Amino acid sequence: MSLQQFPLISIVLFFPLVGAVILFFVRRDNAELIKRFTLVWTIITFVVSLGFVIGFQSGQPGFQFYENRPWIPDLRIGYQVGLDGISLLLIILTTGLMPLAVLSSFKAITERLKEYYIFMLFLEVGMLGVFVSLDLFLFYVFWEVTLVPMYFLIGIWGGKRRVYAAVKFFLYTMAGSLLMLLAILYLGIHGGTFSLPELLANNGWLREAPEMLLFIFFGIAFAIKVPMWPFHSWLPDAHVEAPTAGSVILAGVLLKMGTYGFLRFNLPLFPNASREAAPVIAVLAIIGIIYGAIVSFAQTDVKKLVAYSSVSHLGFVMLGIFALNPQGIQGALLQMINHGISTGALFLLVGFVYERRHTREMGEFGGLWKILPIYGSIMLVVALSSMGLPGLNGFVGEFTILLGSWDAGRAGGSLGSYLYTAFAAIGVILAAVYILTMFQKMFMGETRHEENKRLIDLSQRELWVIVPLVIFIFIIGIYPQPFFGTMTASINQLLQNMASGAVALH
Amino acid sequence: MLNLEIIIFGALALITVVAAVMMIIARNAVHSALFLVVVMSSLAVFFLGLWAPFIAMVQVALYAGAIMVLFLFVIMLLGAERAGARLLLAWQAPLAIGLTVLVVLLGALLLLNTAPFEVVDLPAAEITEGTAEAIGQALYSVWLFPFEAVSILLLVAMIGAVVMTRQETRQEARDERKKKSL
Amino acid sequence: MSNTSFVALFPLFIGLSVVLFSLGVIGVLVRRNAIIIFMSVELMLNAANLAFIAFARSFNQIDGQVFVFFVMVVAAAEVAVGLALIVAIFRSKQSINVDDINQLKG
Amino acid sequence: MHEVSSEVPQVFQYAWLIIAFPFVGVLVNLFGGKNRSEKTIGWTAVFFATLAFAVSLVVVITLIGLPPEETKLNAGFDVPLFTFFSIGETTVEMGLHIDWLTGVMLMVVTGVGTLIHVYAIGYMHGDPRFQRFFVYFNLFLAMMLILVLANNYLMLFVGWEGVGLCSFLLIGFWFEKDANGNAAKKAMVANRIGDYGVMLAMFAMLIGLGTLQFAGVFEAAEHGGFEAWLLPAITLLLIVGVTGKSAQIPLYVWLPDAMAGPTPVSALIHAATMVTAGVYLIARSEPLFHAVSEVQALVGTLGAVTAVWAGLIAVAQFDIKKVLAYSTVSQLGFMVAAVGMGAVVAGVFHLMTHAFFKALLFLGAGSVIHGVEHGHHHVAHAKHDAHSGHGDDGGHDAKRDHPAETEFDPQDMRNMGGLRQRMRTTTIVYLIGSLALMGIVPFAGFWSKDEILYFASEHGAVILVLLLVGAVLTAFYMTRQLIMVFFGQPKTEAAAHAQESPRIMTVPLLVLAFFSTVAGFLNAPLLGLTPFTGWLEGPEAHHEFDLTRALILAGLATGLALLSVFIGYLIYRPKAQKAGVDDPLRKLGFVFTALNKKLGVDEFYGLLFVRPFIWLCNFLAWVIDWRFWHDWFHDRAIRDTFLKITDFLANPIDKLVIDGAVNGTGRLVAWASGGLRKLQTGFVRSYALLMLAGVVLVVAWFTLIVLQGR
Repeated sequence: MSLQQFPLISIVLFFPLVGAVILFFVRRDNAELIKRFTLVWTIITFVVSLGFVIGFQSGQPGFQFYENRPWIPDLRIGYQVGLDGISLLLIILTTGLMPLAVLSSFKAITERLKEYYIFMLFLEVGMLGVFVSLDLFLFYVFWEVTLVPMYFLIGIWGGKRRVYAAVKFFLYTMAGSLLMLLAILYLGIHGGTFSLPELLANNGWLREAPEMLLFIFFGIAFAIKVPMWPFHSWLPDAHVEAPTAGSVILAGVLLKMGTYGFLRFNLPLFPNASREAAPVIAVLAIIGIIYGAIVSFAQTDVKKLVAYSSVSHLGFVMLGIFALNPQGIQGALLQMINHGISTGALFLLVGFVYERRHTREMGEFGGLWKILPIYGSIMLVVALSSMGLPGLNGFVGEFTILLGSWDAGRAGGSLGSYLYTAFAAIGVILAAVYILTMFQKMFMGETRHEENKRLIDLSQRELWVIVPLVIFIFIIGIYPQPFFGTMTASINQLLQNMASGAVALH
Repeated sequence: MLNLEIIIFGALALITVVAAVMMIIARNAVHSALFLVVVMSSLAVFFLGLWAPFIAMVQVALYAGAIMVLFLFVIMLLGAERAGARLLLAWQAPLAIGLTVLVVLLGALLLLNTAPFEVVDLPAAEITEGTAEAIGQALYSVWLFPFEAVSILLLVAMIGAVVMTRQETRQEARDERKKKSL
Repeated sequence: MSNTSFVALFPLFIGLSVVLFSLGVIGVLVRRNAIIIFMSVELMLNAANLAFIAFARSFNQIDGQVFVFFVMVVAAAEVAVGLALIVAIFRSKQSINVDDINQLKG
Repeated sequence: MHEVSSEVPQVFQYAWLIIAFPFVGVLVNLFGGKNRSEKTIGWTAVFFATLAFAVSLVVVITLIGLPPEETKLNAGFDVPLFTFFSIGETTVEMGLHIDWLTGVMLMVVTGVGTLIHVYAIGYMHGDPRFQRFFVYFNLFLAMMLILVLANNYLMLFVGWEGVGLCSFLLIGFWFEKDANGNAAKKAMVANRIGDYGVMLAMFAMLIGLGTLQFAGVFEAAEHGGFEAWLLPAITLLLIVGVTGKSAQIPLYVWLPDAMAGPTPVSALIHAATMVTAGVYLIARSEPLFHAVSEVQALVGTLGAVTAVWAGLIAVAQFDIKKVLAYSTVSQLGFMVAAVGMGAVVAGVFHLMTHAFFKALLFLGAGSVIHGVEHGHHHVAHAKHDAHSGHGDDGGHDAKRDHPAETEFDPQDMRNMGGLRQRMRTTTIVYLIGSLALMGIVPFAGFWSKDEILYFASEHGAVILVLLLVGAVLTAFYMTRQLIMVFFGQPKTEAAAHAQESPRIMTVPLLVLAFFSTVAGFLNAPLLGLTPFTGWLEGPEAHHEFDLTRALILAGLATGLALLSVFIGYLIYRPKAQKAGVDDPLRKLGFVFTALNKKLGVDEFYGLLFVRPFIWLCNFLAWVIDWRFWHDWFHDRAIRDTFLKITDFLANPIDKLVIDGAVNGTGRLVAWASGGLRKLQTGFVRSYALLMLAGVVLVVAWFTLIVLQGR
């Protein structure tokens, strides 16, 4: 297949970088040009990235669009990229969210436009790089690259406590990734290569490795990024202070880097440790689910509410991954996409109303549905998707995750997993409680504040931003099988490798 | 004959070194520049004697001509003939000279202790003379890529120089003020 | 001028080159006038050029000369940018004394 | 028994149209309904509902034509649609299942649904969100049809939650009032708690039995070969769902509050269709329940207790719709008890008849409210000619027109009375509906209720007695309501000026009244008519029918009901004529107050669950997460500790420097650090000098090597 040999990944990966360089030479006072250029550029990136979907062979478990070039040959570090069923959807999510995030910033960002859009493009490069890297070192480089633009996005264009939030975000993530760097270096030195496929191909040397320690080192870096309870403290700060587009990208893609890391590195590299740690992580995930939901309920700032709901949703994802069976992992993977879409859309919607009223306190609203019928209806759909209403995307993910978690007990033969599932499913009830409370506080009741009566409904531009997400909410909710289809082969192979790797060690 | 060579060489070398020393110690920057012109011209003569007529010409035209004129021009423009009244780092001069001498001595020691360099004199017909043609041949065949790269470098430097020294236009100043007031 | 004989003086050329280079170094380190520092750098470049040409002659290769050509181009570029920098600095600080330019002080 | 016929009739291939048509209606009205007239919007919605009804009719007619053993409950036909997901060993195939249970439900949902659509055009007249109402209504129809047509639990669940959503939207339809929003939220959350059970039941099925398709599940359940706890667990979890959706104890509390929605909503969703979904679920899962008799007994008792419990509360309500709401809960108790006992036919039959007469009652109540509001409006209009410039548009926003008079409650039965003179049609149909509900011969309710009682008598005395008490209570509170609303003298000006509703509302009432009268004859074993049983159970099904016992029971039930009507008449008749007279039952004192306050269940739940939950939320969010974890642990503990450590490291070193100046040891440090700091001079020349020094070192190194090498 010709598309497979074409260096499509490199093209998509560095395309935004080229855009950033071009943007560098655009006069800073030409705001319209900067905005439109960035938008068009990200759309082109998205369209080109659709080539992955077209050329993807879903029956094949291995890496596709594979490229391997020497980078630092002396250290056996290579520019090795490729994608499989695990990363495909995340890549499309990244390229797809980007134009929406850019479009949503058109009115919100009025200062230092040029830098802002350059950072956005840089961020896209970093995120895509994380998802396509097959070399541990390359992965680490991209992992850190995403930090920098996000730091500036929060720190420059954020809210009142932006510097605090940005520094906290940076330090927190950095602390975790340093541990990961140690583990990567250990793997690179003892495994003789930084290449993930090669490490997996001859993992016999792992026999002597302190597997659990490496698992924890990787795991903490990823857990902070997810964020798993109790590492979630940076999230509300970062989300509340970040500009809307920053929140969208943060929730939509950056958090997924953590869960993706677990799937891509922790499970295949350390199968035994994963198996041993699974109950602990499942407990943490369930605590996260319930805790996130409960804490969300008490929030008065709607953006913070959405941020805490992310903790809850990502708890589901983690639970699914560590169910260690196809249902759980595929559900988790789909839930990553779902969360990207739903929570991204929620942040966008919150951003829209923030641009109008400059407040996010729910007490300041009430009765908005009467004044903003379109906005209210879209918010309703998105909120329902977030609380997992069947027929919308959130349900499919949660259902399959919980199914996997229920199934996990069959192998062990213990009642544990049923209890896990029963507890985790409480999150579904609690989601209804906090989402509906939020909806009621904001949209129902009498319009009490005079300012709210003069609000105008969504503009055409805002509709362009939000409607694509709503469409996907419906598509995934009604017919998810094609999405599962892309990942089946890769996930099955992952689980097979885990099983055989575990057998080999015992 | 050898003596003649030595005499010519010695005389020129003396002029060069003295001019170089004068350049460094001259108080007036204009004088420094003029001494540097002397150094460069005498170097051009050396080049000629080393069978490199094209480089010699370039040396005269580019260095002694263009570059030095540029130096003089800037010196005059800034009125910087006698800059640097304050002497902050007095201790540095002896240290610098000492170190330089040290490195020269060390180098000499190094050279003297390595195998002597055999120089074979060739008949005139076999010497490749650095004519414009020969250099051109080399530049456009083997060295084509560096040549192009260097030309781009030159272009970039030119643009950079223009950008850095450009005065703010009035329009821009007004824009700037408007932005600040916003 | 003789065609061949200068080559016998090859070590002297190298020596001259070393002397000129060292003088350039001393100039850079001792003088405070940025323009003179610049000229010293030019002197160093020229010293290197002399060595190049001498070697080219003794090895009977044209490549050394070509390289000198490149060095000259780079020097020209450097002078252009450097002088522009000096002008710019002078505009803002009214001085070209390098010791006045120490914002990077630790 | 559960084999699926291989030959699916051609017609059933198009059964998906039943679901599709209301969806098209949703889209048409959603995107094309802006700025259209009420008529266009309303009749568009009705049109698509009618199309669904028409297709359903074709399906049912086809069912009649097919051999009964192929179409009975859980035999039927599967029409696969598409694969929802297939992961590992678990696959869920979306598809339609058509048998007689589906057929009956289709008729009820589309038939009653269409009628209520028509009625709503009249009722919702003048509402500013007319378009939205019909969008929701069509959406509800579609979701309900998904629920009844599904061939697997997951698709059923999609419809199950979908109707819950529509219920939420429609209860909160007039969301300006906080109470409505609260009621909507309460309904959704209570339903979600139930759905939690259904979801877990689905996991247990999909993992334990390997599939979610009805046919597969029932077959697997029959064959066994799984852990013993599986079926009890599944059925119990399903019951949790049923208590949520079908408003049984303990989750019934949302249904009375749900009356905050417009009356057509109460009729369609909270009486006729959605709330019966739980009954449908148990009926559908009959093979599962069949296998675990303990759970069956539990469900039967649960239903019977609910029937009495809600009946008691209904006796002491003043709101016309609240009475009907508790009556619905009570009747749902009857149905749940029936299907719980395994009397699927009786339960489903009661479901159907109840759908007719309860929809009729609700719509009748809507008509009454409409009329009273109209009267009130009329009176108020006369009084405040100056400030109310509006014409007589829909009665129900009278409140909004006259904010000063919100204290008037057009739903309070104490404000009515004597309406029979001014609202003749409504009175007649309401009477028919009430008689059907009370179970008086020969109206529909008699036959269905009688059948349930008959099965209960087979099952045990407790349930039978409970259900009989329920029936007596039903007769009593309906008598009370009839007298308070329609008889005696008008108690307020508004009631005196009430006006009959327009034709568009009364015609559906008449149709429903017709069905409430005759539907019972579909299954009247006393008369030897049992086509309904034949449809659902197939020809070979045949119960031993004890005619004597049936007759005794029928006589007993009817007699008790009539007695209770008579008592009600005695109590209420004399007092109902004058205005301002309180309920005579208030003499019961504490008991009446307790019943009137709904036995304090809401307050109890509030104290037990809601308040602790809110306290927990606030505690976790603000104390634990924010003050402790965010502020104290991260900002104080970690950051400040870090700062302190650096401080600790810095200060002693400083002191060392000072001390060293004294004892000489520090001088070295001072010199070194000073020297090092001096290196960072910012002077370019110094840096260059350092570079040169480096060069010297390198050259010296080389020299050293060369000299050594020699």
